[in-house]
Amino acid sequence: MSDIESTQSAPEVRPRPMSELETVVVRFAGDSGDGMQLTGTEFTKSVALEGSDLATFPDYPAEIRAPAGTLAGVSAYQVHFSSQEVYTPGDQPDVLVVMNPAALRINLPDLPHGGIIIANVGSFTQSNLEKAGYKANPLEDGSLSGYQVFAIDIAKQVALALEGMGLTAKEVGRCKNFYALGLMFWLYNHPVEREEKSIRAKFQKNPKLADANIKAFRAGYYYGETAELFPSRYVVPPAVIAPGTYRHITGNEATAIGLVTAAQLASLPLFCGSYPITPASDILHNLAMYPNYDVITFQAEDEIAAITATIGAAYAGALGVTTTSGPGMALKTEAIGLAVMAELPLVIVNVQRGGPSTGLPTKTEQADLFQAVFGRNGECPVVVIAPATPGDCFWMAIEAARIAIRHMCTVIYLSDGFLANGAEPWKLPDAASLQKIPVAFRTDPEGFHPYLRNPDTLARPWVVPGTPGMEHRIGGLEKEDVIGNVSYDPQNHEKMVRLRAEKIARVVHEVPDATVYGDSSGDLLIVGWGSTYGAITQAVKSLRRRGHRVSALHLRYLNPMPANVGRVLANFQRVLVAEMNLGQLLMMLRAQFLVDAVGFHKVQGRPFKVSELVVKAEELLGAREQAELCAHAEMV
Amino acid sequence: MSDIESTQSAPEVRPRPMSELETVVVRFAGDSGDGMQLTGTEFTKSVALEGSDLATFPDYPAEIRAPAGTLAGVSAYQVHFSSQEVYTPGDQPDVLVVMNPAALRINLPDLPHGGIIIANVGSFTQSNLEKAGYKANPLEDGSLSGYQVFAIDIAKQVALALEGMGLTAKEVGRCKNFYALGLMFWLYNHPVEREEKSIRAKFQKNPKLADANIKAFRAGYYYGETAELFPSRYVVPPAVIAPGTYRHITGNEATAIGLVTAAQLASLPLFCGSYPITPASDILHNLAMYPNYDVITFQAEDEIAAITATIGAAYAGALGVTTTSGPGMALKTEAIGLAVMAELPLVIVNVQRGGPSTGLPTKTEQADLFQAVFGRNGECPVVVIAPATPGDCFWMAIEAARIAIRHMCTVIYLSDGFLANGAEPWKLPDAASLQKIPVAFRTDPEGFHPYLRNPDTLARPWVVPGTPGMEHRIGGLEKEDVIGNVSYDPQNHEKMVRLRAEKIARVVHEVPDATVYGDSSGDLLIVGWGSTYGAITQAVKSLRRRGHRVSALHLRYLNPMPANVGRVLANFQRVLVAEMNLGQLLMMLRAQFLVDAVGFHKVQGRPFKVSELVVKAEELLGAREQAELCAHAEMV
Amino acid sequence: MTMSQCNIVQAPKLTRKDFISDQDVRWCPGCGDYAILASIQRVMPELGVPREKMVFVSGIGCSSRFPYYMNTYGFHSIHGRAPAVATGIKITRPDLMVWVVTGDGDGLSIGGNHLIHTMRRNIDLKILLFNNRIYGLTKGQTSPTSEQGMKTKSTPFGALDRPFNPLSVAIGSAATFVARSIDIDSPHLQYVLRRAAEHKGTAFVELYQNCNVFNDGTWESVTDKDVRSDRLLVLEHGKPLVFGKERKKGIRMRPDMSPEVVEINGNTSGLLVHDETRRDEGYHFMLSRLASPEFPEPIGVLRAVREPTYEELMAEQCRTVIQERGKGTIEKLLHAGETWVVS
Amino acid sequence: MTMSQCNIVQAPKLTRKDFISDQDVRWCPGCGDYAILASIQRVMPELGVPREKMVFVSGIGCSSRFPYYMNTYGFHSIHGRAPAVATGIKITRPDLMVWVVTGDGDGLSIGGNHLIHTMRRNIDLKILLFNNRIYGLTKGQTSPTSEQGMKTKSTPFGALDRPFNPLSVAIGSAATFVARSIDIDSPHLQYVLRRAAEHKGTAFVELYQNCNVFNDGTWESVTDKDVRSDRLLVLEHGKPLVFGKERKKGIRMRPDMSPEVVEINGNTSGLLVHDETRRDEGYHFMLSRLASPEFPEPIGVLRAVREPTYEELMAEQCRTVIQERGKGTIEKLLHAGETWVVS
Ligand SMILES: Cc1ncc(C[n+]2csc(CCOP(=O)(O)OP(=O)(O)O)c2C)c(N)n1
Ligand SMILES: Cc1ncc(C[n+]2csc(CCOP(=O)(O)OP(=O)(O)O)c2C)c(N)n1
Ligand code: SF4
Ligand code: SF4
Ligand SMILES: [Mg+2]
Ligand SMILES: [Mg+2]
Repeated sequence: MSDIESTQSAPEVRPRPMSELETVVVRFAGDSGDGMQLTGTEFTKSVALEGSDLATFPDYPAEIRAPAGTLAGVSAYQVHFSSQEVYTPGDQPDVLVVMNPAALRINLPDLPHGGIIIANVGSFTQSNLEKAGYKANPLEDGSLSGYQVFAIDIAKQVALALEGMGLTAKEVGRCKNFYALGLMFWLYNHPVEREEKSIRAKFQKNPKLADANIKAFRAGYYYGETAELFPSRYVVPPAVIAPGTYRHITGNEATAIGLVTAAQLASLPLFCGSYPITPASDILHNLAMYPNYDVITFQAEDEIAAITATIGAAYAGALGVTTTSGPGMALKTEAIGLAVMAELPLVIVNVQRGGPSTGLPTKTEQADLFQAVFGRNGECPVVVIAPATPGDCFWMAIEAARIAIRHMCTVIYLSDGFLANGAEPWKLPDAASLQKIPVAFRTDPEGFHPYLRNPDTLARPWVVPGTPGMEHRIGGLEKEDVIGNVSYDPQNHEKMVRLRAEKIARVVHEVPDATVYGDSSGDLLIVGWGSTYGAITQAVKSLRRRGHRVSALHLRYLNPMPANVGRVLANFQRVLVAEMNLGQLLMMLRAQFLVDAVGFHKVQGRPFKVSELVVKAEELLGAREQAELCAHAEMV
Repeated sequence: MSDIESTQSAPEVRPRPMSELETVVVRFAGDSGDGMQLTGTEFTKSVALEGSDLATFPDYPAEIRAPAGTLAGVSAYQVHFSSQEVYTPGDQPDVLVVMNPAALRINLPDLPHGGIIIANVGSFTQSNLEKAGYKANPLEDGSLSGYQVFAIDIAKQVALALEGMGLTAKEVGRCKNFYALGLMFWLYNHPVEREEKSIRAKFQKNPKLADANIKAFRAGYYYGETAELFPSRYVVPPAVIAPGTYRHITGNEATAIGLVTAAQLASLPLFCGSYPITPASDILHNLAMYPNYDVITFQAEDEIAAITATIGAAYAGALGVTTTSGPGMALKTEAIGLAVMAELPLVIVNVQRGGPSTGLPTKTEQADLFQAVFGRNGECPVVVIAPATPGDCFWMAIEAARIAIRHMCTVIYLSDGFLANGAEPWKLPDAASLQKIPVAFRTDPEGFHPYLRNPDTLARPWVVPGTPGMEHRIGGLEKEDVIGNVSYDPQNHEKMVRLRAEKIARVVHEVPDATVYGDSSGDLLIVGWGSTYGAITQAVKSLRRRGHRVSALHLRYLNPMPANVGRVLANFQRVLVAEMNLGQLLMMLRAQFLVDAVGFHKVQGRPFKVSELVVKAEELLGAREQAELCAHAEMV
Repeated sequence: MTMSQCNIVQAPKLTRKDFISDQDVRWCPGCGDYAILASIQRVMPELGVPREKMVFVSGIGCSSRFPYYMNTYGFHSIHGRAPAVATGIKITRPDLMVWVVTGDGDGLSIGGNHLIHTMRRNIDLKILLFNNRIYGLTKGQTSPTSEQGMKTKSTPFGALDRPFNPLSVAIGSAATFVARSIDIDSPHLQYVLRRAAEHKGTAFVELYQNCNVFNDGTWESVTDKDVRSDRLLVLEHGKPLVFGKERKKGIRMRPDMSPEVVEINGNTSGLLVHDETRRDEGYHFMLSRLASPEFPEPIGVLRAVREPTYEELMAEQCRTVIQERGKGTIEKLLHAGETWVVS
Repeated sequence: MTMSQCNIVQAPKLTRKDFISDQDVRWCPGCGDYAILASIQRVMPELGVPREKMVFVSGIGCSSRFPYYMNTYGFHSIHGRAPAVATGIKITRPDLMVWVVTGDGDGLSIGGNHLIHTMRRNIDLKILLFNNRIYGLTKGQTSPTSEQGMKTKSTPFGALDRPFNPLSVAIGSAATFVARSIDIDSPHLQYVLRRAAEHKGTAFVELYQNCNVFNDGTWESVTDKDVRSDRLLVLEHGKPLVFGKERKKGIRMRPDMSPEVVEINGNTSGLLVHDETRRDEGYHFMLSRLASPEFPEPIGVLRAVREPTYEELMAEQCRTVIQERGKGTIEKLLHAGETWVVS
């Protein structure tokens, strides 16, 4: 085996001042080809193993591989870690690692003054500077004087470190990212052995590359140690984290394994009919790994075939799931109507992205809520839920399946690009403690009718083909109540329309009351849903620290909403609905509760920053306080 | 030519008492094969020519031809005519003509006690009675004692009348409807010559059949005269109708010629990409008649191809229109996003039918409003308008085109099954008085950018391929403001999302204020949209006659709504939103104006009856009056 | 729920009546659909498949009302999507026998893509396309099989589109079973249905069907009693391509690979000999193109080739993965990948 | 706005540069799309069509970014719908030359139906299908042309579906022009493009394209320098089907109408002679099925048959109706049908 293996002990390091930090945000940025996503995940893994709480945000370009060095090709990965609870990937980086001028150009605006820049100086060539639109070299023209800049010629360093290994220049170039990683390991005092093992495992099939990357990694680490560029190393003490086994999980992974878990809990095969689309495809890719879990993945010719095949599978007795994003969701519209008429269980996963139309395919947004709740012909009610964090995707996926099966209805599950690709450390649940999902296929022909209803849930019986004596026909035409024959009777139609609505409304009985973060009354309630959970919670925490009477209400159930929402809203002077759209939940709340809520909208393909929310809230509170003052003045 | 021609003068009739009536509602009902639709339209034409105001409601079965004599095969046609203004086809018939037992069975519930039944007694055979689910013959078992029943063996009478003409039994059978028509002509004292000419024109290609039908028609007329069954004849004096040239028009016809007119007014070719679907197909059929009007109709392979071809045509410089109904609308969802991104003019006609899914394909409903306003991925705003009457379809079709062209936007035009097939006498506008629709294709390359905007409307320039020096690229990805290049810039995205929203919002400047029917303040405002106009207006008229302080507000513009809606709502104690859905406009009004409006919903595939609205309104008013009394009591 | 192979158990002997549902048949009197329904209800009992193991899936159209009339499981889905719905059913439950009933509009217009992809995948479905060359249910618009120039409600001055040949589309999509029959020829239709039922893989069957209301007589010029023996080529496996009232005409291939009609006198040598099972689709495709009046139109089984079905391959893949990795459990699923312990 | 015939005016002499837009090309370095772009930009100036009369329409995919790079009118529409968008453009404005650029996923998966209907209608569009047998833009899932068993992100244990042959699908849909070329063979590609441009009616061109990121080398086994003369059959109208390094192999037809490869020694008699213009599609279909390793794969023009285009028929119909009824006016429109006067 390789020569490195034998020297796997930690390199000796001279002591250097070590400062303790509560919270750090590091962003790696470089060309798509620079391996920033890998660097980010590796660093994150180590951060997790060091016991920090954390959250991450990968941000990659729409192009597969934009031309090297261009602004369009910049890829970034941000990790926020702390000894305190972490809710978001961080508003702004403390440390920005940039592998080329384009990465600097794109990311600099986010760096606060005084922030650290680690720049791969060798890539600041004339040609790269031009591609990034720089007239002069920012590392030299003094324009970065407000920051702590560490310019390192990584390429050269790596080349030196790997000399004599017989690698091609291209292969050497590919190791740069591990050099940067090594430097970060040194800076934040992470142990190197573990990472070296990890690198070796990653390049299992090519031990030579493994050696090279390990060498580059070490070179970076040693550089920190020896170059004495950095005045100090940092350490982030471990957070207080619930004991248990953890893994790193993205929203898409959590959604996938949540769905598989649900199927196992229901003892049903899982059928996923899907058509690839960013940022949902990974759920399909993940599910495709599990044929040994009774998972059938069917990559259909389009989204319409994907959902209709899934409806067929649900009819045939599978847990039917179809996964997609905005434009694909649009194509499923007609078939959702069929699912609603057929009253079969169906889970639809929409990983929202920037719209309308093709929009911003790789960016996040929350603008498909209206579509989920209202976007069909006819009165066509479905359940709509939304996970709040990557880890919550697991739980909400199970919840989606549970509701769909129990109520024989369609459940739309709204994830988004931010959840999909964002990762967090996730505590594995105890498999044995997970509640089974009861499934009762009806097999008794006695008194059977296809549209008989369970008196509690109004669900109709699930009878799968192959069951003797219960042959029957279903379809998209209006059905006669109970009997299920085609019916054009006017009264029957109204009855069925209302029954279908009532069936969905009754799901509220199993929806837990929404909990308020903060006090149950106050001056301001910030309402959110989906992936804004972290940012809103963090913002409310800050606002409360600053003494404001602010609370947060986060909705994971959008239709029907938890029963207590109206009451909660009524306890606050003002209601602010923060969404990554132009006010969709806002409209629903206003209509339902006649509350004069206002909206805070951000539609930039990027999540809220905590600071943005804080500013907005204080603006409202200020206005309020001012208004109060005025009112007072008048009264006097 | 035939022997009848020579004796074309009016048959001599003995005088009979003649009562004057203000209003009459006649319903013809029979088997699909009985020609009731034809009978209805012929009678209606004559009614119009007699100077009555009128409205009609054809109601035919979903099956092409259900088995003869079954309930599923019953077809009906109702006409309401009056010397007063007529707003609806009438809640209930005064006279019910039934050609078989099934027709009686289905329609009897609508007949008020004391109403007239004219029954084709010969068809009340054992087998037909069974098919209709009758145990005994209702004409004989006394169950119709509350009505005035006139049983006539029409088949036999017709057979007698046509004896010796050498017709087959089938041909003879086919003349029954004209016998019924003749009877009605006698009863309401209509002139026969005109109708005879009309019949002859209708059967131009087959003079023998023309003769036969004319004979049957006369036989019916003479029967009324001679049989002395009816105590009286009736006459409805002419209504006060604006002078002008009139024609009979259905909503679908009016939509079609409105669109052609709009294209002519804009001097553009009209491109209609469509896929057949009930109840919208007739618009396509109509448009297909006009290649000599620069109309291109393209029957696509599906609704997606229909709309995307239409978008292509709009891009190429046509007035692009796509027509469909609910399920087809659902399929167009994704492409609407593209149209919104491309900012090209596009008119989408959705003739709503009973939903969800395939639903009640031949019945009417208003449950696609949510879909029109909210039903897409991303923030994807479009203009939504809805005609109020069949004749209004002409005007609103022009309006749709005008807005789409002026604002370079998508306009969804919501008709419904009731408007589509319902007919009314329509006063032809003066062609010369119609306002041109200005179209300014940009041809000047100087300073051109594809997403430059008109400062008033925010519309971008319409540049058609073929224009030299202005080659550019558009598409569904987010566009850079002004420049139009693909842009992933976060701030740009938000700007564009807001610009697209603002562009649609600004349409309000050309939306006329909504007018209130009745006083501008009062106890109750009934709000409606689309085809409920007639019923609501009639109901408010009645309520006001009864002394209630009730007004009506009818919205033909749903998004954006007229600027004065909020003010109007605020002037009424209570607001009732009457819709053929579960409360879609209701939700929009509550959200937008925070008004505690309540809904009145009917989802039966049938329009509102005036009486239903009156009852509901009085219930609300009663509750209110009671509440006021209580409040009073407390204060005292 | 297992994904077992289609397993036709010995069912109690069924009769035609067992397959008639309690629903009133709602086609126009005289519609060709009645004859097809009757033939299918006759064939079903012979297949030895219990009623509950049969599913009829359809889209929207007159033809697509079919499932209501069969006393089996049935799904009247949405326009054009029946092959996709059926695919989901069949993949989930390979033990079911799944029939698709569709029309020329439903199957070839809005549903064309699903149809060709189903055939490409070789899902074991039996697809019956009722071709009346018109949209019946929506009252008479042009369909993708309507003849060019045909006047319909949507084409009052004549259709501009050239028609599809459904059999050519099927062979172009690599269908493993392709056949054609006629509504009113019950014995032949029953034969073709039986063959479709026997085939493993997608069986595509075009049925000439008369819509006596909106396109009456559309097939008369080939199917009429008087002309049919000259206008139809009845295919039989292993037999030369012979037709005509006195069976005096045959089909031969020219050296340039084009077909021609020749007169024969008892001697059929030199004629093409029908082979359903050939792998090279060129011959089958040529057959599909034979069209009146130049050629007789082929009926019967054009192509019947055994290839692994999608479900078979899926089952095999599933077995392999289970062999390699074992059956999954929630425990294993959760603990996959890198984990760490916080204590 | 008139619906005039395509009229290629004498434009000032254009060069390749005129067709290069100001947009940065954003494909992965090494992608086969670059070569295709370069060839197209070379051919365009030769067509004598002014830039502004050209429209490139695409769907979604790497290939579908194509219009951005052409300095003509361009529409980057939505996934699979380019043929329909292009149809609307061409029908409205027959004077424009409309190109469609699509991928194996865009054109054959989600967009398969529009593609076959466009060919059926014979709309005068030039359709270029970049076939890399993978979904590039979404980072490597199986496409309808991926080989069975291929491992991709969505099929980690191997694809179960059988692939489409795009040429067979086209011929099955009665396309009037069907051709194939290769990204890296610029002279041949340019020839095929020129032929497609000249054809009146739908021209369908499959381009073998390498995706060096997600499916690198997918065509190598037929297009590699070393093997291509043995693995490719270069079609030339009127010439016998000969191939091989020393042109010593030919394709002959067996008496049962199946093709076979034979060794020849200068004597090409008995070989099939290529005829693009034959009306009977059997021969063209046979060609489309020739596949490696058993046969060489044909490149060049398989089929080029002149039939009236949809737009031509439409224009003719329009003329006839105008002749019969006169040009319409709003006045006439309103007063059609029965009217009455109230005074
Ligand atoms: C999405 C959608 N578009 C259109 C329709 C209307 N529609 C119902 S059936 C049909 C065509 C049926 O033709 P075909 O499949 O040939 O069946 P046939 O009635 O001739 O048996 C159409 C266009 C629909 N139901 N759904
Ligand atoms: C409605 C919809 N579904 C899915 C997608 C995602 N998507 C974009 S491109 C593509 C496939 C592209 O494959 P191909 O046409 O072969 O193009 P290539 O990238 O290989 O050139 C998919 C699935 C989309 N944009 N829209
Ligand atoms: S319309 Fe035609 S196809 Fe439909 S039921 Fe009637 S005859 Fe049959
Ligand atoms: S992913 Fe493949 S097809 Fe797409 S640009 Fe890169 S190399 Fe080309
Ligand atoms: Mg049909
Ligand atoms: Mg591809």
